[in-house]
Amino acid sequence: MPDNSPAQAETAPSSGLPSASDNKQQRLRLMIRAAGMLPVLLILCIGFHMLSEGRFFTGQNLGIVLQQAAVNTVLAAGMTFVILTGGIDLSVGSILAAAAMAGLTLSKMPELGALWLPAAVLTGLAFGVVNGALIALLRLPPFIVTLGSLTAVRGLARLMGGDTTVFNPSIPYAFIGNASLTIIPGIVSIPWLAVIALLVIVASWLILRRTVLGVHIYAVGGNESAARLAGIKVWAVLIFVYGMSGLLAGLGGGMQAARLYAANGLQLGQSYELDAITAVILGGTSFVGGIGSIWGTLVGALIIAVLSNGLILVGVSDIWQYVIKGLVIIGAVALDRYRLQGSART
Amino acid sequence: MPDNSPAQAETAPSSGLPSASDNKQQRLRLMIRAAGMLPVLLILCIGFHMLSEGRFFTGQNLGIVLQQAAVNTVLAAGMTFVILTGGIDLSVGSILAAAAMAGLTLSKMPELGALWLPAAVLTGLAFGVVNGALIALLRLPPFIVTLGSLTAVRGLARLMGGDTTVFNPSIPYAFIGNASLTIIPGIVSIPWLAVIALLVIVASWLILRRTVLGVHIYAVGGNESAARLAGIKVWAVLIFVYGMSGLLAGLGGGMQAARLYAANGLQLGQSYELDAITAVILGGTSFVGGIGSIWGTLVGALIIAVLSNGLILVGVSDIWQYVIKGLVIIGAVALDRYRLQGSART
Amino acid sequence: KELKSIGVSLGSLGNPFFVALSKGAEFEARKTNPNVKITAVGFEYDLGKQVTQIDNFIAAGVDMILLNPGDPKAIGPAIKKAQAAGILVVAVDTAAEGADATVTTNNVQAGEISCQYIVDKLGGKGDVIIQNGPQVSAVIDRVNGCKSVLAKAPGIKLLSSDQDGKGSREGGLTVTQGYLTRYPKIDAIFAINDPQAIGTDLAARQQQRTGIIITAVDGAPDIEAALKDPAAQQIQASASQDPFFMARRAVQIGVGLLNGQKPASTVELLPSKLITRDNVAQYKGWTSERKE
Amino acid sequence: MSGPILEMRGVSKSFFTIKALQKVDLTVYAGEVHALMGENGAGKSTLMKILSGAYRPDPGGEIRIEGKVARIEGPMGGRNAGISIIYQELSLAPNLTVAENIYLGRELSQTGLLSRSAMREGVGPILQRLGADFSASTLVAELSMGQRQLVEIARALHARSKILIMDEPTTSLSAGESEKLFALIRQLRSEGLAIIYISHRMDEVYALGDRVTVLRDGRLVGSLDRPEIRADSIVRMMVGRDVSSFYKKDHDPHAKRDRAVLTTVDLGDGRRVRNCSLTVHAGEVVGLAGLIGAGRTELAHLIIGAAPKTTGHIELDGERIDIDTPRDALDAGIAYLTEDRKALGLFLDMSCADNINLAVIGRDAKLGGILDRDKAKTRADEAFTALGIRAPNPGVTVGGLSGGNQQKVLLSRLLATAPKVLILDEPTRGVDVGAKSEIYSIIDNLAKSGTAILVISSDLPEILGICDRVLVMREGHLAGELQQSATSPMTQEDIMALATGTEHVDA
Ligand SMILES: Nc1ncnc2c1ncn2[C@@H]1O[C@H](COP(=O)(O)OP(=O)(O)OP(=O)(O)O)[C@@H](O)[C@H]1O
Ligand SMILES: Nc1ncnc2c1ncn2[C@@H]1O[C@H](COP(=O)(O)OP(=O)(O)OP(=O)(O)O)[C@@H](O)[C@H]1O
Ligand SMILES: [Mg+2]
Ligand SMILES: [Mg+2]
Repeated sequence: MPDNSPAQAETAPSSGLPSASDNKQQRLRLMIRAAGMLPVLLILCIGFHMLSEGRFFTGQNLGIVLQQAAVNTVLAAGMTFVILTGGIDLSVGSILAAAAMAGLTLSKMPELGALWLPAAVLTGLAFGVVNGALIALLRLPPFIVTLGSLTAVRGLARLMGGDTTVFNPSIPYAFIGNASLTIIPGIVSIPWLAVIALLVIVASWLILRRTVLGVHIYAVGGNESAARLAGIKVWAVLIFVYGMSGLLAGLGGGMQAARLYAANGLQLGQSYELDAITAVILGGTSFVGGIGSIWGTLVGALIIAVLSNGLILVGVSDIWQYVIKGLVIIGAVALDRYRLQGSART
Repeated sequence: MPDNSPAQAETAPSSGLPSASDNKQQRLRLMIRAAGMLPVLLILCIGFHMLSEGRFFTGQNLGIVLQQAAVNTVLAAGMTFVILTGGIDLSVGSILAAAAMAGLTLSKMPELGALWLPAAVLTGLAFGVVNGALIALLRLPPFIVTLGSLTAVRGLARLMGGDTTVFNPSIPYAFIGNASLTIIPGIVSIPWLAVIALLVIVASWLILRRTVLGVHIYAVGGNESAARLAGIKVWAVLIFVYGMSGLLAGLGGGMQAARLYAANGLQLGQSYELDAITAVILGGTSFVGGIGSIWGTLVGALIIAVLSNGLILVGVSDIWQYVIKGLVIIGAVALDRYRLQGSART
Repeated sequence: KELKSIGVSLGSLGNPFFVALSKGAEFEARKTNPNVKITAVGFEYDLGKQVTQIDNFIAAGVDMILLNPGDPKAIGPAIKKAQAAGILVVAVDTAAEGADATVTTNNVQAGEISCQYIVDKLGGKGDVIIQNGPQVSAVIDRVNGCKSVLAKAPGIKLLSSDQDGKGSREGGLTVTQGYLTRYPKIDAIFAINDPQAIGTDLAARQQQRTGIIITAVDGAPDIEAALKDPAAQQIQASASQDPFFMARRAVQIGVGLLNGQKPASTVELLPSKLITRDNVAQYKGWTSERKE
Repeated sequence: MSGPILEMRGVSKSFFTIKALQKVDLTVYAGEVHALMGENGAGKSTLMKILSGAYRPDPGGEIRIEGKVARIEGPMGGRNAGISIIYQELSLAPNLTVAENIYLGRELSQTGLLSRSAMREGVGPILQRLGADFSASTLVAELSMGQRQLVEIARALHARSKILIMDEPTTSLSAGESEKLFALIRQLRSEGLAIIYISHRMDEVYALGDRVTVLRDGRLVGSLDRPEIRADSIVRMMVGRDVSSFYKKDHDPHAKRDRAVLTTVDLGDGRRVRNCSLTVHAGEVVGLAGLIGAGRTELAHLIIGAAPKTTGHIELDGERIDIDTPRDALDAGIAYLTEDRKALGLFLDMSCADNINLAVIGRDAKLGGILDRDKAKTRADEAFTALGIRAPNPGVTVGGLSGGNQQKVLLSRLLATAPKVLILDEPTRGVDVGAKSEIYSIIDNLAKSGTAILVISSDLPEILGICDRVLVMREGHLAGELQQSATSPMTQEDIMALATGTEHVDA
């Protein structure tokens, strides 16, 4: 898809200011770009706080927002890897469901119960690697492959539980789903789900920005044939990113399982992929690949969670929640575009 | 998304065949490309015929398949326009629901009832033009804009009906939804829905292949900046394609309303966009834009309908239908890729 | 104690059944306190989303949560959390483990009477299809009720029960088109809800198949119309539910609990009545103005 | 002399049905610059891509490096064999920095973590040697075409290999940068590197080449040693016939010009172009020279409305006109040939006919929008004959044509609009000698018929050869003007002096 850049008839990004004198301005621009949607997030938070008569910025509510953002953040982190290479992964919701089913089923076996979390993560990884192999080795379009597995894996998830809800009220490590990590006793505590999500973001950042693999991911997204000519194993990079997306979807499945003590092959994770993609794109990652940052994704995921939470706090009806959410998403990117254009002109 | 071309490490587009002697072979290759998924469609039909003990190729069942394919074909035709420009329209399902709601609501008014179908189509057009304007004039990414309207228009569709099912058992022109056009009395008849879908395909083909606008659509998809420099009003082309997609979604809404005598703002059209996109991509249209044909889309839509119908005929359970559908979609593109490669090698 | 605010989480608003439920809840809640704040949301059959909504209700500080649970057991932990925050939880339409009270239609009985009608009409002999739907407990109960009745009639052959009509007209229409091609002889179809039944009828009429008895569960407005429609002769019965009343009962019980009145039983099953073409004229549907 | 460092024997390569190379031999010695010549599509790049590992050759041939048989598998194989290459099509990732691109595929890392600073420092010297005016941490997306080419060169040099392949490295460089590159090449040669050099610019081959190998239609024609390198012999080997009178100037360069067609007054964009006032008369060919990044392309974009102007205005035939979009420019009769035909000009997946007709189909259409297919076919056929486009028929996709033929297709699109003013940006970039001389004669004929032509070019011999008058741009403004006169002809030195601003020259 064309990334409608703000520049007019110019083709190449019109950003260029190579001469040294302009260097400062360039850095400023980069910072604004990185800050991305942060202003939108802040506006939303403050707006909801005022409209909800001060209920938004309470320790308890912030904890809830973080917890709600957690699973989507983890999925969106995986999606960031994929979209950075110019691909897409529509199957994360189904993989999440299958992984949760696998994990819960295992958790009910007396001897192996404790291994349920690794089992869920590995289930996700396996599906992700299959996606990646089809895309990288058979060179099939990512949209179709992951659309196919969106459907097929959903079927497998239902099969695993015999099409019913699997329930385990005494699942090991349940604390990660519902307990919090106390930082200052009685005052500050962070839900374990949020801690996991944050760790995933930091790990993703390390991979993307501090390792050779990260540069290769950006290179494949920026110019696949150039990457190939530079001797990068493009197929390995692709398998890695889809594997990563699957693995994180598996982790997300584990997180949901721990939070709900239950999973349902049909119902769990329906259309989660849209939320994950929205978070990534709101975070400023470009659909054509090669441009974007994991921090932006975090902000995008928080925007979505704040929106869901805030609208209920304010007491907006279900129907209007749809309308407002849709408009806010469009408004946020429009604002972003406008802001960038403005800064580019100064 | 990268269109993983079959060429391996080669960078240049592998299309080139300048010398005269190779011309015949090139034409053959083009024909194979155009025939596209037809072989897959045939294999599926024959397979289902045999597995269902001869129930597939009966006049009645073929009528059912055509009827079931009709709405998706119409949506996919609109989607073809959009994807040819390198864009995407995720909002067609919601627009379809909103248009059906608008049409049905109007159909219950005594004086205006007969105008319900134009009303539905115009509702769709209006939403499509708004999408197009946001994308073309504000230069926002199509994925986000139409994702936003997927949500927002869904909300509006629910608002229209006061959040319940609107039904009208005596809707005017109900025949287009359930009756058939008799060609040879008692032997051959085609459902009106299928007739409409076919007319849409033919009209789309005319626009794409026989008008200036059609050339401009391919040009914008092939190279947007070159199109702009060549004096094409890119914004107008974009508004047209999204408007067209909206209009056809509106028509689809009218078709569903006539078929079901009812519409529900929330449930109608859920995830239709995925089926429409799948049909387009199965039909060989490239995600990067500029390459593809409307006939391919027709074949793609038929494959999806045959699959749904055939699996029920054969008595495959709901769960396994998911698994098989997913695998067939992936298998079909893999086969296509393999076939093209094979032909290119000979 | 006064009811100041109430959160409602239902399968999917937009479905007339749940709209009637939320209207009933609103009606009763306003009766106790005209200034009550009501937030109704749909969880789209996603358990995770429902848990999220419950969390949000806790944060919003509601007094009572009216809940149509995504899963009777799995929602238990979330209910406990709400109760720990001092919130009363009442389940409607589907029972929920640990809820302070539950009000539901007796779905097993609804399935029974709807299929008993088929058995009676067929004289205990014929080929019957159960058109299944999304696997939620209400649907599972209806199908179980139906199956138990069919099993008691040895002359009845169950052709199929494994296709999902998706709970919608469209799904029912598509699935039935397949059935009609696959089975040359069908005597009756039990659809798990009304929209599917209407879709079934549309498919049969399209293919000019007659002599199929179609029954369902719900008593929704569109089945009311169909039962009065001479063109839709094959739709013959629907086991009715009364969502408006169900929600009112739920709120009543909840308000009672707030003030320390324990109900006789934590689960209140509302019996379902069969509406047929003969008695539909007397039926008071979901959307009729309710004041009592 | 020691044995050759590289020997290729009987190397063939076919793409599906096209035989791009048939049993080609090539022998290269250490310490020489070996020029590889041939028309567009002769197979030069294909041969080099086999050497670098980007393509796998057909079975049968043999490659020896330093006498040993080498199997080059994939780009890594090429690199390990001591070969580095500057590809003809730029192969950089625009979203990465200069340093990351130079180190792409062989990044420096410490305990698994990337050493960005070490990489930045590592490329400093090489950028300095090339005289680059950008830093190692600049994003490639922000560089101009010429600057990107410098990055490619830096990458190849940085790999420190035994064999260095340069496939048309100077297409986006102007005289100054090219000179720096040549000096570097000579130095590398003296250090014992083998350099394979591909270019369509004859003067470069004379200046650098120790030996020349010529390919035609995928076959080896022969090799020449230094003393035998002469223009006529090389061209005859390449083209298979004599190409006489390379630069054609049949129109009268000294005619009195009094009908101004295009005039710009104080044109500027507030960023890269300032106060540009110029005039082009009917029947005149005006050159626009300058260093890379001088703002020539940017100025052309302002004239045709592809970029927004902040100051100045445009006059056509003496009347002030508003041009805000390329469409306005075309309607007014101003046509522009872009310097980047693949990215900004052609629709590679569309047929030649569609490409040629694209700008005028609206004008030709029936009933307000129905394609006039007969007219389109006629127009495409005419263009094929008029410009001598070599392709099987107008129905084939443009992507498969050679560079020169692609350029002619693009030119045909502009000519179809019957423009009053033609702005040509690097009209012969990457085009072989044969096609070049044909394009020159097209320009000449257009001038004769009264079209006002502005030619932007970094190829100074070309500018001097075909233009009547030369404007020179420096850092966004017009630095001066040179007039061709019978008594004192313009020289490359005059242009360079104005372009660099080193020396004052009376214009
Ligand atoms: N990837 C490819 N697929 C198909 N054909 C190709 C491919 N690459 C090159 N060719 C064909 O091979 C022939 C040789 O092309 P090549 O690029 O080697 O020519 P060249 O001598 O480098 O020309 P130029 O001077 O224009 O760069 C041409 O006919 C070209 O169309
Ligand atoms: N697409 C682009 N993106 C960013 N900067 C650009 C782009 N094109 C040109 N520039 C910058 O604008 C300035 C003028 O470039 P322009 O291309 O107009 O010069 P030119 O004289 O035509 O040079 P060239 O020979 O490179 O075409 C340069 O400093 C260059 O870095
Ligand atoms: Mg070449
Ligand atoms: Mg230029």
